[in-house]
This record gives sequence, structure tokens and C-alpha cells, in this order.
Amino acid sequence: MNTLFLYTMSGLALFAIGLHGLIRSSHLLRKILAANLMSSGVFLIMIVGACGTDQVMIDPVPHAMVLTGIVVSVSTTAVALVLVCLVQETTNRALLWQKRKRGQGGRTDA
Amino acid sequence: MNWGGLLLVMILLSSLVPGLIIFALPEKSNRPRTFLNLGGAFLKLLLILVMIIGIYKGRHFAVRWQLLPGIELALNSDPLAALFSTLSTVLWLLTTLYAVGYLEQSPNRRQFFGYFSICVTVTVGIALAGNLITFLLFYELLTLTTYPLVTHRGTREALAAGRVYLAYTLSGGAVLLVAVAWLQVLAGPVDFGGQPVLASVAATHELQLIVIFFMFIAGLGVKAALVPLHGWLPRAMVAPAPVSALLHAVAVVKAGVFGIVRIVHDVYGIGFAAGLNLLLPLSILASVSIIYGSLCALREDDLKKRLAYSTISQLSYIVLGVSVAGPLAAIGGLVHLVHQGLMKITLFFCAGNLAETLGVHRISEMNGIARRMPLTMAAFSVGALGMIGFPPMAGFVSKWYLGMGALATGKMWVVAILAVSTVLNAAYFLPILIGAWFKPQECTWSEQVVAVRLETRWMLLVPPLVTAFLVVTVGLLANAQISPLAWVKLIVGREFGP
Amino acid sequence: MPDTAFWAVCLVVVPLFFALICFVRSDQAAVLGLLAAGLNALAALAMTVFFVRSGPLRYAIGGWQAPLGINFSIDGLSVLLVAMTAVTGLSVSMYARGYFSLRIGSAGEINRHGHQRAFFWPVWLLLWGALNGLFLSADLFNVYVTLEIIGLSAVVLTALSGKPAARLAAMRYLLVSLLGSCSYLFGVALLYRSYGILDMAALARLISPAPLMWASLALLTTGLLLKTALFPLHFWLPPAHANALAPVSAILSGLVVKASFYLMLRLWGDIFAQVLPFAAYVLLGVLGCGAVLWGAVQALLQKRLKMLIAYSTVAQLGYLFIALPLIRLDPGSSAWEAVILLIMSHACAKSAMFMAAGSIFLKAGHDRIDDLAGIKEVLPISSFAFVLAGVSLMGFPPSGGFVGKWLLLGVSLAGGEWWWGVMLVIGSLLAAGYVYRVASRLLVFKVTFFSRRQSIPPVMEWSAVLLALLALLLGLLAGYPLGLLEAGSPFPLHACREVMP
Amino acid sequence: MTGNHVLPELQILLLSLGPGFPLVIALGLMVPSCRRLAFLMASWAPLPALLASLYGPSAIAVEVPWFFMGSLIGLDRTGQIFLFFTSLLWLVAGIFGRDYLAADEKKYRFFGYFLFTMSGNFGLILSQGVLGFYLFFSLMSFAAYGLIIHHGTREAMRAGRIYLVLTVIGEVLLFIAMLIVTRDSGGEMAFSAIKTSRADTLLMLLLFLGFGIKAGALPLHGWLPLAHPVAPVPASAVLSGAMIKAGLLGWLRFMPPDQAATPFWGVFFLVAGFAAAFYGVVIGLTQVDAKTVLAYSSISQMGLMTVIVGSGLLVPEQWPQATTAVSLYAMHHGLAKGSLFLGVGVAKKKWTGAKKPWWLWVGLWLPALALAGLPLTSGAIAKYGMKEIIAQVPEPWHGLTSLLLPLCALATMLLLCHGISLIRPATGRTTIEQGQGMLVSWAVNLAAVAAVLWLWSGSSMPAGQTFAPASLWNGLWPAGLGALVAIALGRLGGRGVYQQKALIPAGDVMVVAQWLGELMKPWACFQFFGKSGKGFSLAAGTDEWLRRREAQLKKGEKILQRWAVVGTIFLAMIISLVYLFTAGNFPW
Repeated sequence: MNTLFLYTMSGLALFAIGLHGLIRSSHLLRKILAANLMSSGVFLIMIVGACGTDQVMIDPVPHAMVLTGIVVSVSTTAVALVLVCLVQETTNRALLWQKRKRGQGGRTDA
Repeated sequence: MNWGGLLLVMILLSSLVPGLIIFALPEKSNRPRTFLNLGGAFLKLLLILVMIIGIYKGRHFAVRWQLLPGIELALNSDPLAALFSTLSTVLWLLTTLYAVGYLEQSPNRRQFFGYFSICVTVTVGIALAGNLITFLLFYELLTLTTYPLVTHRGTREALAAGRVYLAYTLSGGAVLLVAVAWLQVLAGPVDFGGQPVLASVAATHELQLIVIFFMFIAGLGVKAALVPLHGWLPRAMVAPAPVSALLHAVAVVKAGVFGIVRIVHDVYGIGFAAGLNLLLPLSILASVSIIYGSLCALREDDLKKRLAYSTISQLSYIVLGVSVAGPLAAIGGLVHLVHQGLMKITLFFCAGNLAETLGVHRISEMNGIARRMPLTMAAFSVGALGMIGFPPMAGFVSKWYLGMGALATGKMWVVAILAVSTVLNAAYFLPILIGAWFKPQECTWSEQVVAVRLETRWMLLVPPLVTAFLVVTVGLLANAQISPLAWVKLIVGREFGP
Repeated sequence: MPDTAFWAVCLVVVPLFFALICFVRSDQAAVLGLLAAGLNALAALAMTVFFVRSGPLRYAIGGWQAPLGINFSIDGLSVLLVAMTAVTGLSVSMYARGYFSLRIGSAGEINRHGHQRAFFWPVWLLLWGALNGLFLSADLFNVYVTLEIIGLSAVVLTALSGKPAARLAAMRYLLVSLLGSCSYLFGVALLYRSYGILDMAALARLISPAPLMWASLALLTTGLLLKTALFPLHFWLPPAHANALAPVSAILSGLVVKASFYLMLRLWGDIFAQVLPFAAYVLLGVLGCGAVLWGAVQALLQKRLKMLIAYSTVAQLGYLFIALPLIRLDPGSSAWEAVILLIMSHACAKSAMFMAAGSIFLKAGHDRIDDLAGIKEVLPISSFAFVLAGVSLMGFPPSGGFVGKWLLLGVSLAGGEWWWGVMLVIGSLLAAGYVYRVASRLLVFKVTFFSRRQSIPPVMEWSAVLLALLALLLGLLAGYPLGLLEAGSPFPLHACREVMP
Repeated sequence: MTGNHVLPELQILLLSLGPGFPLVIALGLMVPSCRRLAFLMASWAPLPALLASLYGPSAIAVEVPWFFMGSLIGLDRTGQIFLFFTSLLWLVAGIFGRDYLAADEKKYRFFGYFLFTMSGNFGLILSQGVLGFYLFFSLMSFAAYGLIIHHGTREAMRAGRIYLVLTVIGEVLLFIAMLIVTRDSGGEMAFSAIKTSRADTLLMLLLFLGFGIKAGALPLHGWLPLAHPVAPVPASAVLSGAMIKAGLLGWLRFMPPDQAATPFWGVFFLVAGFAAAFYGVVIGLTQVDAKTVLAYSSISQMGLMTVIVGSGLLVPEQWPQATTAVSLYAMHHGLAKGSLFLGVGVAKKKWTGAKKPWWLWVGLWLPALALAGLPLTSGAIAKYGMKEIIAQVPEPWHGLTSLLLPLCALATMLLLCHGISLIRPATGRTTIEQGQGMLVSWAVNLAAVAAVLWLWSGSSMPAGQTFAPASLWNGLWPAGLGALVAIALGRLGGRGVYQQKALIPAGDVMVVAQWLGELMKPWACFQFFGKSGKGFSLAAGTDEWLRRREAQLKKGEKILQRWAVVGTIFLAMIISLVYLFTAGNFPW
């Protein structure tokens, strides 16, 4: 029981770290990495949920869901990276919120 | 959809369809547009005549269309509806003729006439509304369709006036919406015509019904230009003359007053409303509006603004008539609905004539104008004397019945209000007449219309003369079978029982 | 053979199939796109007809049963929303066709706009297919997948316009939707751990208050709130919707936002309705009021037309969230009908407004509201469409908005909680405020109005007008669509009819 | 002359033609094309009314249901007397006016209003219903405005304005009075059926004031002395001769015989009557213009008639006799005052020179002496009738009235001498103009003054009585004494007294009213309304608020866009939801 509990806790931790990373970091790449971290945390919790308490039969459904989840997060990351390149191309800073030198003050986006 | 229902829908369509077609027609096609308008007006008049004959023979036309289980759109032809719709249609016919003459070269007539006919459809819709929700639906649509007419000129102050107009009417509409919804929750869908429905509900929700009543009055008061909510009417005078003639003298403001009449007579019922002693505050409010309107009219030098303030005070006569709980006062109030419409539209037509032909807008410029435009000023004098309540005119008839009604219920102060208001009316109308007829011309006017035979275009001259003639005949033949007074007696007869 | 289930599957397959073809044959993308839109509309119509005849239906795709298989649950609500998507999508597609042909034809920059057109159609059809899938799907994980597709294609469409502001907005939109999806998935995971099944109907029966369930619902809800841009979390919506291309912003504001709200409606109005305490609804209602006020105030401050319309979306969404506590409050079904009517009329009106704004933008070259005076002379039909759409946003009779507002007002007054109703009325007054701001500019007569020489193809203007008219007349015809609702009340607690292919 | 053998149809035709014919001609005057023809017929307009009055009272009252809420037209005893002298006076004034204004370029307008007023006057005499009476009364009052301001001078405009203000107030008071009367008599409109309860003080006050304004009762007589001098002569003749009698007729019509004797109102009318009589004379003496003096003499004469009405009220059973006496007195005064005014007009218009032919003086002195009640004149008969009524008045008042009457006669004689003397010193060269019409009409009027009252069968004074020494002496001494005092005053004052401006400006009470008006101006009641319609408008309010808050709102939006804030809101949302779900009782 405690191993399952351990895995769930680590899944939660991953989710928390990912969330913190997504919120706090300002660089876009960091944000995307954080997002991936979050989804992997959720996948871990799903898998833990799969093996029921009676240890007899592993429930296949969460595995299917996790597979789909992984496919989705891969495609999302691909799109995100393309977008980062586009943003980089136009604003030559991979930052959502441009932090220029103090003088000019933050260029407000959009 | 029985035959009667079809008739009612046809009445509405007879001005909606021309309106929509006019929108489709290109701007230059004047002749078909005028033909469509006048044709629609005549058709509607004919249909309403059929309806009146039907009502006279005791038949009842009604059509219901269920939107949702809770919401039903209903039109029905009770005498009160026939009264208001006849008034609107007759005056629409005349105003269309007048508008064609008035907007001879001005741009954007397609939009004007389109919205104008839709506006009349909505007004007749208000008249024929069978239940509260239909009334609310048409009432809010009226705001929508009249806004482009108020801001027709597109100038800066037209837009400012439009903005004020919207602010007032939208908030009024919102308050009315809440009131109607609340009443629907308490008493279920409320139908007009039948026995006032609220008596049964009264026991439990006494306080709520009182609050709802005053929300109704506030909501409708905006359009009925009761004093605290009248700010928009004088400013809306920036609209072209046909608009202020039909809408701000007859259609829009009457819709508000008509609503109040419906609420007091059909929704609450006179006895019930009196029971909750709602009528006294209403009559006080009406009296305040009468006096305040006249006082403000005294100070206005702009002719149309003075007429607007006089409309404010005259409208409250109707509200006063309704709020004095008695058959005679109700007759006086309702018949004033028609008479005031006729008289006021005459005055606005003449004001429009003066503005269009000589560019005269201020009363101070009007000295000796009767020499230049005798017929217009004759019509104006008939209207003005009618307003004062000079005997043979229509105004006197309604004041007479209002007075009788007030005395019958022992309300001397109402008679005093009538007297003071008559003096005030004289105070702000007679100087105009004296100036026009007896004083020599002081300032030069810009001749804007070259009229060979008549003093101005015939289309501008005929409507005021016709309505002036109506004012006199309605007053003189008040006791005849077909006069509005007889019809109102029929209404009140049914309303108050034998 | 063809019955409701067949058409339901078609609704998902046809857009996806045509998306692929458009991607491959990008030069005929426009024609193919329109064809797909037409077919989709046909399928939606057929499904509705069959639905009316045979009533609600559950269909397991490919015969795979519940835990693993993907089930479609077709009931009144989903049929209505699919029909709404079909209609709005059709008119947006017609508008888009005119829009891109105009942009390419005039500017001659075949590469940039050609590129935009080439990518617009496949992604838009993908989005459309996902939308249909979402409305029809019966279990929460399938919903997650469709939600993710919608999110991604919406982001791509937003970034399509290529302006720096649009790209930044798209990036922010992507991150937000990522965060939302993760929390949603987390909620689904917890839900699965506690109940073992994800099918909505089954869940509705099994639900019993447990701490794990509460946590999962909280995560689900917050994820969806983020995606629906409710008041405090609405920051990503205005830049995204305002900077996107005109047809794209019409799609985003009209349809995409509705998808996540549909899920909220399912969760709060249907599945968890019995167990949720009323206080939770009040929180959502209060946030809804906040959204109405904040959205309206911001809209009044905006200088640009599309930003104003975007903030008006935030405000109108506040309307929908105010309806949630009323659904809980209302014993009968009038609150349900009101919400759906509001959703449908807002979808049509908002898309029509964005389309009209798009034409105005193309004609005027800018969309600064104060300099739009007198455009009525140049673009009479589009300005009329804008005003008409504004009227139904304001909730004027006979628009669907009015009937919805009227019903909600009735429910709130009957339930004794009159403040929700009053908030609705204040909201519609504020809506009148910002619509008037624009309308007064449009209606003023200023003869000299500098406008680009290119003339707007009529298809663009007329599609906007027709949609706006539909929104306006929705009130009058409310009886028919909402009748469908009665036929298949969402997730009737008695078992649905099982159908094997 | 009571010939009711006349066919009813003819009578109905004549009765409706009375007010109708002048109206038709007036409308004819308005239409430019047939203006000339209408003008020719204008002065003969009163003929049908005159013929109708000659045919005597009609038994039937003609019911005209459709006309203006049902109205009755008929001719009863008093109506006949009033109609006779009114139509005669209008006829004479019409003929006189045609020549008097021959040169005036606005004569069509004058005759338009002239005819409207005439129709109003005839209509109110003929109508037997409350509403019909009010209708024609208002028509007459408002149309008379056109006569008063005919010359368009500044004084004319001022007099017109004052006249109009008082008329409007009178109309309103009458409107209320009629409402009360109709309510009291249960919706009945016919004069025969209405009951005016004497006890209702408000009603009686309204009636007194309403008709008092027209009849020149004291507080409200201001317009009379202002209107007469400015109005053209035919107009002022008719104004003074026929129109102010309408007020009197109003009292008679609206106060039908009532059993309960109400001493208060009887005394009230008596006092008001005598006050008016003496006040008119006192102020009249200080005036310098002949027509103003005549106006004041009208006020005093109307005062006398009010006295008769008062005595009628005091002794209810005497009411019919009182009505006849008042009607006769009104006829006498109407004709005499009319001819005086016409005489003044002839004197001024035709012989502006110092030398006046002798017959002109006779023409002037005859009506003056009649007014003073000299025996053998119509005045004597009228006064005799009055004395008969006064005789029945209960004791305390009887003594007083019999004392005051001769004094009144004396005062009237004094005033008239003063008035006629004012005509003599008219300056300017002698211009003989044509206008025989004026002379002829004046002569006809004088003949009427002299003869008519004798022929009037109704007069109860037996022939013998006229020559009885007592009545002769009663008639003579006041007139003689009055003449002596006038001569003395004339010598004593010399030229000085008469030449300079009137001691008290004409329309005395109006000056006070004007001064009060000026006083009110600064804080006129609607001053504090300020600019109307400014009121708080919703739209402006929100605009203001937005502009002030714009910066903060924009900043608020910026804050919401920061990721840190988003994160916190995200977590806060989850926690608050869970909290709400579990309603506070955390399971673990």
C-alpha cells in the first residue's frame, strides 16, 4: 500500500513543481517544460490508480488513457515550440512579457 | 389562426411589409415609396374600420402564439385597443403625407420612411397587445425603432438627444421588464380585457403588488413623460417635424400613457388599485407633472420645446383622469387621449411648417407671421385654443368630463389643478397667437420654399388643416354616434359595468 | 440503416476527412471547405430529424462497450448545440471564403494570405469536427481529447494572422489551455480512481459525496473556468479574440468558448447537480456578476472595435454563469431553456458582430471606434448587421437574448433570489452602453469617409446579416428548438435506450 | 308684440340664424374672394336676431342634441328683452361702424371680429343650456379682444392684454362654477332644470366673480375703463351697451328662483352694487377723456343693476319681477349708453371744430338725462321698476336703499355733465366729412331711447303714474341738483381741473396689480427651477465615472494579466471550491 501511496505523492509533487515552474518562470521554453512535467505527474497518478488494491488484475483503461494523454502532450509541445520560434522571430526575446532595460519600461504586449 | 386573428395580424403587417419593402427600395425611388406608404396607411385604416364594426357588433377578435410554455404572444381587439390604433393610423396617414412634403430634398429618406412605418406597426402592436408580455415586447421595440428617427439628422445635438433618449427609455424599459417578470411570477401570465386578475392574488402579496405598481409607473412614466422622467422629451425635439409630430405628440408618449391606462384598468382594476390606495399618489404625480410642464413651457422661447413641455402637462391629464377612480373621469382621461393627439399634432405640423418655410424656430421671431402664413396660423390657433380648453374645441370636452369626474368623486383639488393649468395654458399659448395675429412683423424671415399659390407646399398645408378641422368637429359633434367620445363611453361602459 | 447514430458519426467523420483533403489540396481548400460545411449542415439536420423521431440515444462506436469504447450520447442538449455549431459554422465558412478571396485578390501578396488560407480551412474543419465530437461524446475522457483538439486548433488559428500581437496572444492562449487541460486531466484521473468509470450517465447515478470526488470536481471546474475565461481568469481571451483574423475571432468567440461552458453545464447542471451544495453555485454566480460588470466596463473603455467585442464576450459569459445558480434554484426546466437560448443567441450574435467588424476593418483600414463615423454610407449592410447583433446582445425583444433574460428573471424572482435577475437587467443596460457607443458612430452621417477602394463582396455582408437576423428571431422561434430539449431531456435519470449497431 | 302665432319652424330658423348669420358673414369676410360682398352685408347681420326678438318668446326650447354635447336654443321673456336691445344696438353700431371705419385699411379684420363677437352675444342670449351659454360667452369674450386692440397702439395692446388676462380668469372661474352647477343638478344642463344651491358659498362666489368680471363688478372692473377709450367708437358702444350685460344675464340664468332666501348673498350683491355705483362716479370725475368717463358711468350703472339683482335675491318670490326690472334697466342703459358713445364718436369724428351744431348737444343731453332718470324718459320707467322691487326689500335695507337711490341719480347726473363738458373743448379745425350713415344710425338710436320703453307693453308703470306730481318731483330734484353742482364745479375748477392728466390713472386697480406683478418678478415661482430638464441623466453619470476611473481600470486589467496573479487565482479557485463543496467540515 505504501508504495502506491509513495507513487501518488510523487505524482502530486511532479504536478506541483510543474505548476510552479509554469507560473513563475518567465522564459517560454521553461514554461513548456514545466507543462510537460505537470502532465507526466498526472499520468503517474493515473497509472497508480490502475493497479487496484487487490493486486489481482491490472485495470487496462488508465493505461489507454495515459497513452492518449502522452500523444496529446507531445503534439501540444510541438505546437508550443513552433509558437516560441514565431514569437522569437518577431520579438527577438522568447519572453511573453518583454523585460527591456529599465528606461524603456515593459513593452506591454498586445 | 381564425379569421379574426388573421385580421389583427393583417393590421400589423399592413404597415410592417411596406416598411420592409421601403428598406429594399433604392433611395431615389420616391414615387413608389410614397405610394407604398399611403397604400399601407389606407389599407390599415380600412382593416381597423372592419375591426371597429366587428367590435360594435360585439364580436371579439383574438390571436395567440405560444413562444414557450410560459410566454404567449397575444393580440386582441378590445375597444380601448381600437381607439388607440385608430388614432395612430389616422394620424400616421396624415403624417406620412406631411413627411413626404417636409423631407422634399433631404437625404436618407429611405431609412426615415422605413423606420417610420415599422414604428407605427409597433405602436399599433402596443395598442392591440392582448397580454402584458406582448405589450412589453412591443414597448421595448418602440425604443429601438424610434431611436434612428430621433437621430435622423445625424447632427451632433441630434446624437446627444438620441443618447439621452436611449438612456431614459432603456432604463425605463429595464424597470418595466423586472416589474412584468415579477408580476408574472406572482400572478401568472396576465391577460388584458378579462376580469382584472390581481384580485385573487392580493391577499398574500399586498406589499409586493404595491412595489410592482410603482415600478410599472416608473417604467411607463419615462415614455409617458411624467415629471421626474420627462428630461428626454424636450431634447428629442431636435428630430425633424414629422417625427416630433407623430411620435412625440402621439405614438411614443401615448404608448406610455396607454400602458398606464392598461395597468390601472385591466391589470390591477380600478377597485383593486383604489383598495391598495395606489391611485392617490398617481394623481398627485400627474398633477405635479401638469403644473411643472406648464411652468416650464412658460419659459421656453423655442416653439417646439414649448410644445413639448405642453405635451408633458397634457399627457398627465390622461393619467389624472385614469387615477381619479370614477367613470366620468375615466371618460375624460381616455377621450383626452384622442383629443390631445389631434390638437398636438396640429400644433407640431404648424411648427414644422414655420420651420420649413420661413426658418422660424423661436417664438420671439413669430410676430406678425399670420399675415405671411394665414392658413397655418389659423390651424395653429385652432389647436392652441383647443389646448386651452376653448369651448367648441375638443380640449374643452375632455376637460369638462375630467372636471365632472373629479367633482363626482368629491376631489375639489383636481378641479383646482384643472383651473390653474387652464390659466397656465392660456399664459403660454395666447401670447403666441397675439404676437402672430395682432403684432406687426419685427424680424425678417428666410424664404425657404417658393410657393406660387399657397403659402407653402400643399403637402405641408393640408395635414394641419385636416387635423384642425377634426379638432373642431370632434368637439362640436361630441355627442354624435361616431365621435371618439361615444366610443370612449362604450369602453368605459364595459369597463365599469352598467 | 441510417438512423441518428449514423448521422452522429458522420458529423465527426466528415469534417475530419475534409480537413485532411483540404490540407492535401490546399489550392481548392476554399471550395472543399464550403462543401464540408454544407455536408455538415445536412448531417446535423438529418440527425435532428431522426432525433425528433426516435428520441435520445446512446451509441458505442465500433461496438466497444463502456470502459474502453467511446460512447456517443445524443440528447436534446447536444443536438441543439451541434445544430448551432452547424449554422454558425456554415455562415462563418461562407464569410471566410469571401474574406480570403478579398484579401488575396486585393493585396496580391499571394504568399502571406495564400498561406493563411491554405492553413485556415484544414484547421478550422479539424476544430469543427472536434466540436461536434465534444457535444456528442458521453464520457469525460473522450471529452478531454476533443477539448484538447479544440484548444490546439484554436491556438493555431489565432496565430495564423501573423501579427506579433497575435502570436503573443496565441502563445498565452496555448499556455492557459495547457494549464486548463492538465488540471482537467488530473480531475478525471481522481474521478476514475474513486469510481472506476468515466461515463457521464453512469457517473450521475453513482455519485456520492467523498473527499476525493470533491477534489476532482474542483480541478475539473477550475480547468474549465480557465478555458471558458470566467472573470478573474479571462485575461487571455480579449487579446486572442481581437488580434485573430475576423472569421477566426467569430469562431473563437461564438463556438470555442461555448464548448467548455457546455461541459460546465453538464457537470454542474446535470451530473453533480444533486450532491453540490448551493453555496458553490453562488460562488460561480458572483464570479458571473463580476464578469458582467468588469467586461462591460472594460468594453466601454476600449478604443478598438474588436477589443470591445472581445470584452463583450467576457461580459456575456458572465451572463451564462449567473444562470448556473438559477438552474439549481429552478424546479422546472425554464432555466435550462433560458441558458441554452442565451448560448445559441450569443453564438449567432457574437459571430455576426465579429464578421461585421471584420468587413468594417477591411473597408476602413483600421478599427478605431472614434474614427468610424459615417461608415454607414459606405457599408450599410454591415453596419446594419452590427447594430442588429448588438440588439440581440442587449437582450431586446424579440431576440433570443430577451426571452432567455425574461425566463431567468422569472426564475430568480420566483426563487426569491431577485438579485440575480436584477444583475441580468443591469448587465443588459451596460451592454446597451457599449453597443450604443459603436452604433452612434456608425449611424452618424459624415459624407467624407475615407475608405479603401476595394469593395466588400456581398457574401461577407449578407452572411453577417443573416446570422444576426437569426439571433434576433431566435426569440420568436424559441418554441421549436427548445421543444427538442423536452424530447430528450439531458441525461434522463431513467436508463437511456441501448442501441447496438 | 307677443305674437306666438308664428309658425315654430320659422321661429327655429330665426333663432338659429341669430348667432349663425353673423358667423357665416364673418367666414365670408375671411375668404378674400367674397370679402367685398360680405362687408356689404356685415352691418345688416343682426337683422335676423332683431326679427326673432320681435316675434316674442317662443314656447318651445329647440333641442339640438348633436351640437356640442347637446344644447338648447330658445327665447324666454328675459331673453327676448335682452335680445331686442342687444340686436338693435349691434345693428346701429354696425351701420355706424361702416362709415366710421370707411377709411381704415384694417376694416375687414375689425368687422370679422365684430361679427364673431356679435354671434357670441346673440348665442349666449338664446342658449337655454349651460354649455351652450358658456360656449357663446367664451366666443364673445375672446373675439372682443380683436375689437379692443384694433388700433394697435401701445395702450390698446396693454388694455387688450389686461382684458385677456381677466377674461381667461373669468372663463376658468365660470368653468368651475358650471361644473358644480351641473353636478348639483344631477347632470342636467337646461337652465330650466338646474338648481343653484344658495348655500354653496364657493359656487355663489365663483358665479359673482366669473360674471362680475364681465359686468364690471368692483374688484375686477379694471379692464373696462382701459378698454373703452382705445376701442373704436362702435366697438366701445357695443362693448358698454350690450356685452357687459352678458354678465348680468349670466347671473339671472345661473341663479334660478330658489325658495330658501339667503340674506347673505342678497346683501352682498346690494353692497357690491352700491359700492360700484359710487366708486364709478368718484373715479369718473377725476378722468379727462370723455370715453373713460362714460366707461366709469357704465360701471356705476352696472352697480345699480347689481343692486336690483341683490334685492331679487333678498326677496325670492319677487325674483321674476326683479328679472324683468333688471332687463328693462339693462335695455334702458344699453340704448342710452350706446347712443352716448355714438354721440361722442360723431362729435369727435365729424365736428372736431369748437363750434358744434345745436342738435348735436340735444342728441348728447337726451340720453344723459335719461340715464340720470329724468321723468318722461326711459330712465324714469326703469327707475320706477327698480323702486318697485326695492320696496319689497326687508326693513333694514329698505330704508338705506331708498336713501341711496336718489344720491346715485344725482351722482350719475354729475358724472355725465362732467363727461359731456369734456367733449366741448375739443381742439382742431372743423372738418365736415360725409358719413351720413353715422348720423342716421345715431338718430335711430336716439329715437329708440326716447320711445321704445314707452311702447314696451311689459312696463308696469301706468300712464297716469308718470305724470303724478310725486314721481315727477322724485325724478326732477336729483337731476336738477346734479346739474347745479356740475356747473358750480365747472366754474370753481376752471380750465385747470380738467386739462391735465387724470388724477387717478384709468383702470386704477390695474396699476396696483401691475405693481404687484413687478414685485413678484424677482422671485417668480419658477425661478428656482433653473434650466429645465438638466436633471441627472444616467448616460452622463456613467461617462463621468468611467473617465475618472479609466487609469485604475486599465491598471487592474494589466495586473490580471500577470502569470503570478493567474497562478494564485488558479489555486485560490481550487481551494475555495473544495472548501465550499465540503461545506467547511474537512473529512480528514
